[in-house]
Amino acid sequence: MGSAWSVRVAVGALAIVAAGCFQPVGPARTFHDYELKAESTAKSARSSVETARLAVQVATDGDAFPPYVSVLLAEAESDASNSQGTFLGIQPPDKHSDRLRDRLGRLLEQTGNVLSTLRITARRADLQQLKGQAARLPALSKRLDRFATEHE
Amino acid sequence: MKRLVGVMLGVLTAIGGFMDIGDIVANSATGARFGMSLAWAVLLGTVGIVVYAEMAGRVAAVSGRPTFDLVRERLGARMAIVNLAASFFINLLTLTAEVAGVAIALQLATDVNYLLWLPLTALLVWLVIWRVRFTLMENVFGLMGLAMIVMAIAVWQLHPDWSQLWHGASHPVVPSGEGHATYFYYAIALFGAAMTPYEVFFFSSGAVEEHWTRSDLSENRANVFIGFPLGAFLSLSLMALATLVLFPRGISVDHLSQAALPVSLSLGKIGLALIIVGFFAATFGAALETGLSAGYTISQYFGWQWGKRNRPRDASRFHLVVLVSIGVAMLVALTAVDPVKVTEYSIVLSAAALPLTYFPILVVANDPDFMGDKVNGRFGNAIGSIYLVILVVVSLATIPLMIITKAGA
Amino acid sequence: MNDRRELLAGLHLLDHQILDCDGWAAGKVDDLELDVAADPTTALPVVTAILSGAGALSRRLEGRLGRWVESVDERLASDRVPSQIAFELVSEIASHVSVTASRDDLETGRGERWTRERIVGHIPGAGHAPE
Amino acid sequence: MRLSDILGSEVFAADGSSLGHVRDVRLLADGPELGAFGPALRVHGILVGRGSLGARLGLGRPEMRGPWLLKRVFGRRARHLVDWGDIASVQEGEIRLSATASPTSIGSPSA
Repeated sequence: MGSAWSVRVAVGALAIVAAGCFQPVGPARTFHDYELKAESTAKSARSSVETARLAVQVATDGDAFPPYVSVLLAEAESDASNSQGTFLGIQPPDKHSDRLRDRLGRLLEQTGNVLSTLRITARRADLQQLKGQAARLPALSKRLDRFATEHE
Repeated sequence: MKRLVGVMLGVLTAIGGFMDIGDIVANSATGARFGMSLAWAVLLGTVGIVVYAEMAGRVAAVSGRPTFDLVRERLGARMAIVNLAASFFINLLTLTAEVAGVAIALQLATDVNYLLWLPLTALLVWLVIWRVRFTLMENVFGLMGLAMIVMAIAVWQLHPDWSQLWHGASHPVVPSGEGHATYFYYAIALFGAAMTPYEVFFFSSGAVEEHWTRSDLSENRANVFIGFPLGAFLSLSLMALATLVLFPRGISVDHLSQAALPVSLSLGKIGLALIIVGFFAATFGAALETGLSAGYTISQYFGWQWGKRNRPRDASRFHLVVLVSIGVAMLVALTAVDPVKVTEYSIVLSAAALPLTYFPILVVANDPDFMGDKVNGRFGNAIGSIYLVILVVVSLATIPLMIITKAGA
Repeated sequence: MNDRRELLAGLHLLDHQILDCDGWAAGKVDDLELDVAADPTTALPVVTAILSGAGALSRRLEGRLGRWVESVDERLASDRVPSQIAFELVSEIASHVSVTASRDDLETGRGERWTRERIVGHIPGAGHAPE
Repeated sequence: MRLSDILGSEVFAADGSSLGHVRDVRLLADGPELGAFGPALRVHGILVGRGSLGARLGLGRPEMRGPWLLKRVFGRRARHLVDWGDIASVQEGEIRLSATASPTSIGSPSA
């Protein structure tokens, strides 16, 4: 019941929690590990693509204010680039993994490019152009989704 | 109108408790990931907070004693200081997130980076606590927060398959591809959000600030029975929106902006404007709630004069604690920590400390020395006891689940 | 005056809120001073004062935290440590403990006074109740 | 002496066996007149027992009717009432009773 004891327990618990959840992505030791990480990266990239798609939809339908759309697209872009950075930072454990890395890497690259173009256009509030640039999103989303399903 | 104003303490408490920045994102994220299958966790938490907030409000009205006063008196100096340290730390984390949350709501309206809004929002929060009368504060932010009802209208406008939504909520299953541990981690996050301790600190202290007495017990009940279910209703609406719009598109929610997307899709600009106003009011309300609670908990532990019903110089240590807390929160927020992550952690950590707060309330609500004939009835005691057991189980399970799931990753 | 003739010190006094003659909060009952020699006829200890404030509280917290609080309090205090309220001033023991003096005249009021005079009193608007 | 010097101390009978810890201190208002307060509070005895939080929470008192669960778990009352006159020494967290001490048994927990 002593306070010193309880404080020690609390500090210990916090330390464990901190160690447990602030370590972003652990290393991948096997192909299977690596594949799991590739899958979740593809999923999160797809989430960004879909967010952008919906953002462009509400923008072009006149259902949203330009500042809001701009924030959505900027966040989608930075989320995608974060998950790309994290994934590429993982050491692929074998040759097999290298091929996976190349394939997903290319997809992530394209995603990043489209999302940053959209962000730039949104800041200029050019709806016509936004719609044109967003035309690439559905295909990209489908490919990311297929990649994730294949490696489930 | 008069009746509506009479329940604003409950409304503000609930909106700040259920709809703060972390909860908004968590509710939306849960809907996007688990559909309606975690609705039960919100309902479970709501019944719990209704039961305990009613007790805390009744004790405050009858004996004039707010919750942390009781915590100190019943748990003793030593156990209570452990609770104080935990509650204060969690409160400060939440305050940090809320100050950032208000700034993010402003960013959604202006596209000006939220970091630039931070000093202004912190100043505004402090000014409201320093200069604005309690009831006025309650009415302004409570009423503004009601703008979030637009979420329910948005659900309705989407013409959902109601039976499917209901089925998802009433037949909870863990969706394929999600582990049980993750599912229960999110359940605890939702339950913990409904029962965050600062709600009872704020609600019971607010009752004292508003000079409630024995004759206000019906007002207490109205506040509790309207306010908290309203908070739950908003939570579930947000969850349903995410289930309908974000779940099928595979969108995972990490930002406040994404939580507003379904409303914009469903109701257009007017809906979007209202939901941004609602987000602003809710995060601002939560900032007021946690900022004041920082002062309430410390002052009530040490027996200092507290509250904003008097001149600030007459409760100087209370106001100093509030001022310093807001300052620290702003500085931490300026380091660009992710406010959503901060509240998620704070909710889960507070789940671990829940029994220490609710246990003394249950004890004192039974003590005739304080309560006279207004002690708990059998029914209240039965539910209160069941919840105490649930709280203990939750508090024991929280930290292990957090570690196993890497905080729901 | 107290309502009962018999009291349990831990249950009815310790950690209870102290209110001054104007109803202001004036600290908690952090400990009680007992005088063993005050009543030589029966040798029963007499409760002579309420101890309140960080100095009194620290002894009850024990451990490192308690020692730290005690040393800080001793360094900050200009008068007697820990601060006391003589039991002659107690007017009522109910769910609060009421005293007949004003909080500004009590030793236990020094923290509040210091904060008011040095910091909070200087912030504009401190002298008006919120509107 | 302070109240906290007594509360929580372990209580030993004259033969060295432990009776438990001091759970609370019994005061009676029958001392010398003290200003507005009236007759001063005097320490008449200590409540000794092995129960933990119970005494402090006041759950063992008969006027507390519920909740049943908490009374079960924490409602254990102190076991013995020791008159102050039976105490031989108080020091360093230990209280020793005199050989003639006869602690009154308070009885079993009331649920």
